[in-house]
Amino acid sequence: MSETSSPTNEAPLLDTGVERDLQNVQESGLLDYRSESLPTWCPGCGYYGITHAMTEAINELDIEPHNLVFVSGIGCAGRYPFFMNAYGLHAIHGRAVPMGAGVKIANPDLSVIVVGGDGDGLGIGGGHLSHAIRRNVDITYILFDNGIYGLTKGQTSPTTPQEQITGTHPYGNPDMPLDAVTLGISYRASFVARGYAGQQHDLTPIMRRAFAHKGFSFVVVYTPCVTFDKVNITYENMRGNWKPLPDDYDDGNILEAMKYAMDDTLWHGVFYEEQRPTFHDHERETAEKARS
Amino acid sequence: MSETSSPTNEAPLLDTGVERDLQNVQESGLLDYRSESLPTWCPGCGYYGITHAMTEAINELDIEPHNLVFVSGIGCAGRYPFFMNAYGLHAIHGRAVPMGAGVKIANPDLSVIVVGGDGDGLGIGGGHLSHAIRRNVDITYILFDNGIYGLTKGQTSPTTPQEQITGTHPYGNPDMPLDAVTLGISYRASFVARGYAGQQHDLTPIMRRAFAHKGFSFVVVYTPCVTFDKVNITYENMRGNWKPLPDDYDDGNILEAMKYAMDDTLWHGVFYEEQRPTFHDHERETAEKARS
Amino acid sequence: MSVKTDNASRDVVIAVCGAAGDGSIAAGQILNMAATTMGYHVMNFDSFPAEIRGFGKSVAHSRISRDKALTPGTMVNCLVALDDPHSITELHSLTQDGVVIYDSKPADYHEEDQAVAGWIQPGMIGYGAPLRDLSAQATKSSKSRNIVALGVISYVFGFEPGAFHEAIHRRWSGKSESLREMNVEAFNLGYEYAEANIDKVDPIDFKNITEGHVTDANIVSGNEAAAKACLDANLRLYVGYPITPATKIMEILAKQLPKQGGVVVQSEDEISAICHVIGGGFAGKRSCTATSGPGVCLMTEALNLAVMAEVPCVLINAQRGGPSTGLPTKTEQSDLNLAIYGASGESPRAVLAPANVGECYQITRKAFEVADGFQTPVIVLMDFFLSNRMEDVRWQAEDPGTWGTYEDVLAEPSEEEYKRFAFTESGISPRSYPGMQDLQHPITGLEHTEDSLPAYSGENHTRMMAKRQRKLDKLAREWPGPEVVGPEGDLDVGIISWGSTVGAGKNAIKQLQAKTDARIGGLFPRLVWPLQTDAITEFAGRCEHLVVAETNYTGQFANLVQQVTLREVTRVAEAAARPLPTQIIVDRVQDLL
Amino acid sequence: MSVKTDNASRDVVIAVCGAAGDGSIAAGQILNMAATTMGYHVMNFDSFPAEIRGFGKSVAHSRISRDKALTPGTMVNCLVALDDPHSITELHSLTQDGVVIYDSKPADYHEEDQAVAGWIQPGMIGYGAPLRDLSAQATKSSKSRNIVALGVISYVFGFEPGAFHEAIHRRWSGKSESLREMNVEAFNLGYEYAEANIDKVDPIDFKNITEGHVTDANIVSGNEAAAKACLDANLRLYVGYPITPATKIMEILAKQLPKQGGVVVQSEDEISAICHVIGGGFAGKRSCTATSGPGVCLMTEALNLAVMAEVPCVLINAQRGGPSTGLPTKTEQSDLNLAIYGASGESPRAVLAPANVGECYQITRKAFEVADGFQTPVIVLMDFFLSNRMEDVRWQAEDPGTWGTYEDVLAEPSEEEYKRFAFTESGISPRSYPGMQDLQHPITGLEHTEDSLPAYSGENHTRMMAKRQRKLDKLAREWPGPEVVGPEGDLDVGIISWGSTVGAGKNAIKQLQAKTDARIGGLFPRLVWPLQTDAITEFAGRCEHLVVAETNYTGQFANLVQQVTLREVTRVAEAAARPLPTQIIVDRVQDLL
Ligand SMILES: Cc1ncc(C[n+]2csc(CCOP(=O)(O)OP(=O)(O)O)c2C)c(N)n1
Ligand SMILES: Cc1ncc(C[n+]2csc(CCOP(=O)(O)OP(=O)(O)O)c2C)c(N)n1
Ligand code: SF4
Ligand code: SF4
Ligand SMILES: [Mg+2]
Ligand SMILES: [Mg+2]
Repeated sequence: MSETSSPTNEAPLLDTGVERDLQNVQESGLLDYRSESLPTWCPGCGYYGITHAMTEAINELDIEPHNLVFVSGIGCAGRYPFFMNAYGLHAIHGRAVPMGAGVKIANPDLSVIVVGGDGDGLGIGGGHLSHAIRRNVDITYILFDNGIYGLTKGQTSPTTPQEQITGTHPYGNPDMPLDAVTLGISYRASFVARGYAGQQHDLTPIMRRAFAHKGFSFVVVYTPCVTFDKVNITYENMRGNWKPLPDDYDDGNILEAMKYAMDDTLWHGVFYEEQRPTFHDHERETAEKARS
Repeated sequence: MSETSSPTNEAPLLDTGVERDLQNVQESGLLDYRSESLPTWCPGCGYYGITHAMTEAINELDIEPHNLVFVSGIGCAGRYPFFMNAYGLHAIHGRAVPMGAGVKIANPDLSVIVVGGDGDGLGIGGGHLSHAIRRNVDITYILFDNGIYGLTKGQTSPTTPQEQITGTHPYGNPDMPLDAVTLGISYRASFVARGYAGQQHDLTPIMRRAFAHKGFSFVVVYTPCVTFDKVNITYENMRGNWKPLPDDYDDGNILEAMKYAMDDTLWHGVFYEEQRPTFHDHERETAEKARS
Repeated sequence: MSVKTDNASRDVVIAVCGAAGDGSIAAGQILNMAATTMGYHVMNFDSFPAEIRGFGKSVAHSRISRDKALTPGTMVNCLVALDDPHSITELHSLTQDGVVIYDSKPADYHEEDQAVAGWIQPGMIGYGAPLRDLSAQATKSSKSRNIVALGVISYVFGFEPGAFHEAIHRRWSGKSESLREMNVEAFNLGYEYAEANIDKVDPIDFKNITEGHVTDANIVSGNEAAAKACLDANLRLYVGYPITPATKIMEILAKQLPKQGGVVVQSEDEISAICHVIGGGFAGKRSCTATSGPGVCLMTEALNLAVMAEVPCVLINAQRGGPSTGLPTKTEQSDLNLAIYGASGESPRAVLAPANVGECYQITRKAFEVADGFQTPVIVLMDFFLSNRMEDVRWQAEDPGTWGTYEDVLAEPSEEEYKRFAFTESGISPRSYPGMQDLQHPITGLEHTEDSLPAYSGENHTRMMAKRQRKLDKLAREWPGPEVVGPEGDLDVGIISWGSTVGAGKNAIKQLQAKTDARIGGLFPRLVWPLQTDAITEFAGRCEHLVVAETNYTGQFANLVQQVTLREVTRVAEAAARPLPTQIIVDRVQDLL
Repeated sequence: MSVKTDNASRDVVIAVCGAAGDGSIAAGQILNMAATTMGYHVMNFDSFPAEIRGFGKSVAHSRISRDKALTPGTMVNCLVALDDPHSITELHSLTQDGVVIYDSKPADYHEEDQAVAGWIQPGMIGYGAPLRDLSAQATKSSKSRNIVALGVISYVFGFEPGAFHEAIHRRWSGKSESLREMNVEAFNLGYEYAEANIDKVDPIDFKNITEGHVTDANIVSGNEAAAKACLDANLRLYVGYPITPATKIMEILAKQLPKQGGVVVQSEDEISAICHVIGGGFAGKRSCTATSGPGVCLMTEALNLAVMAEVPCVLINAQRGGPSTGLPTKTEQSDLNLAIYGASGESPRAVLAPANVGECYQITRKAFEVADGFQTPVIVLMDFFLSNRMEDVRWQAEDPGTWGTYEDVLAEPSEEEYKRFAFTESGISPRSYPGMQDLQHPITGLEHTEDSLPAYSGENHTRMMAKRQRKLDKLAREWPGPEVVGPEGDLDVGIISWGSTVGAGKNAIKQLQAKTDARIGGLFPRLVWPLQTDAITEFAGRCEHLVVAETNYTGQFANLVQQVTLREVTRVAEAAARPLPTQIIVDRVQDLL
């Protein structure tokens, strides 16, 4: 999947397994939330794993497809809505969060899940995140963090580590990367988690909690871009530095959350959860005040 | 100073003291950095205090006016460059930081100071801050945080407290505010400080350190908007909840910084300072690699 | 007291001039209310300093007339001088035999040549009264001399004092009874002083022109009218970001919309605002934002998505002087090109332009129907002049039905394969939105097939471009033809204007018809995009000369007219930080005759 | 070996067709290099699938000619089939007696009717060779059958094998010697097989047409040419955000610019990119960004500031299919309106459109001079077709002097009061920038006085609008007039086209002149805004019919021409996800004759 191709970038002719994949899904009875369109991601892309985990978690909820809305930005991740049997808004680059918030605020009866890449969400769309979070709009935002611009073929993203060589940084990326989880916490999201596409047994329960959370839930999923990142978030590298949050971890302590988020070890799990009035709760209050 | 006036918003006819102010400045010999244009801020506006502190701090540096550039966004704060004897770029709303970064990157010999309001910097411009910071461009950014949109006459800003009544929230602001210092730290700015317009003896030294810092220095200055905020950042209220960071405070510990930033008490001083390669340092390295 | 009288003045402009803080705007408001109560129409356009702190000149400018006025007028029949130096600079706009009401005992600090009385020349009529003294007498401050002046006016021009008393109470209804009483007292002192001391020599004379007080008139600004339109259109979601001169719309809706179940969000910027709105439109709810030029720039990318994905939504652009931050408090009609062409690729959308405050209501209301009916973003082009000028509006007369009715085509839940973007003759495909069962689909800004999957074939692209265009062609056919005025048959000069300049255009026709034998007519579209080409061409065909008048520098609508009529047009276009004066059109037409 | 030969083929199109991964693009590249070495011109426009993973069709399409070609051509003289099913769908574009080179032993899994050999019909010439087998023999894999096919081509069409050997070495210069040798071997096996087994019956014949190898030609894409222009213009600051089809410009500059002391920044979005660039321009350094339609939308607000504050900067828009995300990998010239009118208020800027790859270099270079000289943003309108097509370019011949020279007017340090925006006859005021002593000033997006303080008076605004406009008028006068071709005097048909469609426009004239007696001429501007109205009107005056050809749906340039000439023009406008084929213009003109 690519927005462009250049003569010097030829793709290998590989078996992608998507047909098999869809068949598995059909057999598993999860089809309610999978459309007939086959994902067009590269074989091996972490996005297949995320899709599985999300489909599993959604299946357990009691939402009818016509009350479910997927909103996405532009990027490989952005294609997600085409592959699901639900309403979908494949928006423009970086604007999935405000579009999704608009859907939810206009009709609070809908379930809204926003998906998008790291460039989409932290680069061009980075200005919207803090605000949707502080409004605590009751949507779930799944950030597909592959540390690279996939669709445009391998440029630096806001989460690409320093020194990594990419299309736009042939001498190495000079910019310190952002960590999405740290940002989520500093914006005081009422739910912040980190998961990994390669580890579904951990990811599915995180998704489940995120969907169930009332308020803005922010899930950052590390996911390998097998085509354009051979050095950073690879299946290989992820085996080492990736640990579940300790058993006695207190997900109600924001400073603790910050400490673990900023740590050199890549902890995963739910970093922070807090129940506070959602945008909709405030709205109800405003309406009452207005009417009296 | 207002972008508009509506018939129902009449201004009192008051002595603003600006002429006196300019005279004082002239007598003090600080005129090098003050232009002949009189500030058009409301009498009592905290911005006068910030201007004094900045002028004092700049005076101590050895910069010639033609090598000094003020870049600002739109807002009452944005008018700043008109009042200074230096090059000035009164940009568009929310874009002062990338414009300032562009000036500095294009000509690293210049000293660049960016100023702007809380709406300018954290609302419409909020998407740029983290990126200028992670690039560690060697500029100083002074955020004039009055918790309100001044120029457009008193609407909610991203730092307006919840429940405050404003032009756009007649029933009270439902949105949790952002704290600029927390953001600066979570973005890993190499210098983050908080000061107060009403307390020049503290503010001037902060400015001095900020200007001297190599890398992106971020100074958040609380400042009363006497015209549109009667309840939050007033001179009165600030007397209580405002404390200098403890004597034994370690400004090299980022988790400490975060803790004090997130605290209910409004601590002020330099929260964090770290010396790390600036954008320009990286650039030199890139150029070397490219040439070899 | 409430007898209909026929020899009352037909059309009078009263300007109250002071420094900021002198209360000229408040005086104007009270005057407007009183005049409306007595049955008159008012049109009011204030000018005030751009800086809050400003020491600048504030002028309340009220046109009071028996027939609805088309423009606020540039000449003044009566100038009330609350500040002498500022008022001296306003004397040039006084008509022949115009009246100046001045303080006969101005503050001591005035230099001799700074007293307005010294500048009253032959051809002007001066009435002095000790405004300051009387004010001090009533309220222990010079601050109420604006109200004293209203008392003088009331007596001299025959206004009913009761209408003023009422207006004073209304104006300060939120304040204390004693404040209101003190002001009534100030008014009365002025009235009595004038009754006892002033020899009336001017011809201005107001009498009640309706029986009983008028109670169905509201004096509202264009912003207020647009906000009310949103409320009456059952807006569900307003998301906005403050910007002059649109902020007021948001502030009103923030107060009112929650009362009827709608939601107002202040977003972090204009991009977020339009994205929320598109989200709301996609969710099947009426959604709207208002902004001004710089904000529109930021919205162009998302607006383009709404065109491509056929999402209904409404964007009000209260234009101001440009380019860039420009002149935030000055009027200009210079965002027409941006409204039509501000998109990458080709992106047909509807652009509507109301001509007066009443139409700010009607057209904005209609915009929601057009958005739904044609599944498209609709831009309403207001401007500073429309946003901030005030007119008396009688809501029950403001029937938006005038502008056609449009159907919202929704899909039926069905077994068959639903195609969101099915090719149809009209270009309009039955819409479904989240919550509608069995009609799930994705929408996208990528070019797509009938069933909304990305598609890059030339054939599909061409058909989809045509489909989107057909919708707009249909709108051009179904929207009522542009207003055409003047005699039938051949015309010496045809005047075209749009938006806030329609008033000046019509006014020019009136004045020219009165002055000359020439056959003068006009064409005044409200749908400015798509162009109703046939009507424009037909009209042009009848005209010897074609004049296009608008408040911008390059003649943006003139360019479009020239493009479709293949005729050289005479441009009356200025970007001079003010509404286009009728006189400029009249002069230009007379040059042509 | 290197004798100049006169009976060599003049103009041949060879297409190499395969599935993604079959190496058709690489084969095309090598073919292009070899042909250039022998003295030919090449023009190459590949089409490849939009998805990385895609199994889609990849076609390398090379036009090899003695005179520089104007378009890549739509018909193919020789089709090399690396994948049979895909190639079958390409057969329709074969010319009469066109050659098909196919695998005589295709993979077993092909169904009978999926072998291209079975589709070769009378009027086609088929040459088979066991591509797969020979490939396996050379490299132990079927992957090098593209190179085997080149060997066949070389023999059959008389290409010099040495030129191919060289090209193979160049193509894989970064790779191991053994890889290069294996590929040379694959080539040789193809050559030898053909020599031994193929009976040549087609007329295609390449011979060296220059003495000695050509060494000054580079086969570059429009993106590469634009990037080189930036380098040669001494760009100091490039800030960009990836987007198709502009990304390549940034990727090249990221590699090259630091070598000469320039800086490349990848910003977080397009708004930030243009803001950095404006900061750089204000700082007196040459600054540039490149993007495509959606990115331009985001840049409109800041670009407007650059106009208002008179900051030089260059924006390259590599257009793609729109609206919205549209068709990212398809060509379209549909951002002209946006380039000209994409601004709130009235915002004169320069828009330049190169017509071919060489001009992507020349015009982009010139853009920096224009930006400096007129203190204005300059937009360079490329498109997917220009960005990605390749041509042989001889840099020393690409003299940007062709497009005029422009002076950078800087202020002198002086005692007198410096006015940054002094009113001058030309509209250009002496500029100063940070670092220049005693010339400090603020700049602003607010309307401002000569000495750059905010000012809202109508008079000042009008004068400043005029000043900014005058600069552009001067550019229209000083930029060389549009290229005019064809006979002098009256014309039956005049063809106007711009940007990447200039080639098709000129080509159409050539073909029509060859086919008919009609007097056909053309006008081809490179400065598309401001319009050079006089030249256009003068040309139009000579034409019985006026045709405007462009790759968009509404005829955007046609609208402008109609507006200034007041003539009905015939639009040859299509948005069909491809470069405009010459034939469409020719047919339309023949209808008119
Ligand atoms: C306004 C705009 N700018 C740029 C692009 C080009 N673009 C498309 S996707 C993308 C980045 C994709 O990266 P990411 O968000 O990380 O998603 P991924 O492809 O990695 O899933 C870019 C730059 C665009 N479509 N729109
Ligand atoms: C794109 C754009 N949107 C909106 C505005 C209107 N506007 C001007 S200043 C401002 C906010 C000012 O608030 P802040 O940044 O806090 O500065 P302050 O006036 O308080 O100093 C707004 C919304 C604008 N000029 N441009
Ligand atoms: S993210 Fe990477 S691996 Fe996944 S589809 Fe995109 S380019 Fe392929
Ligand atoms: S910030 Fe507030 S007090 Fe200061 S100038 Fe603006 S409106 Fe006046
Ligand atoms: Mg990514
Ligand atoms: Mg503020």
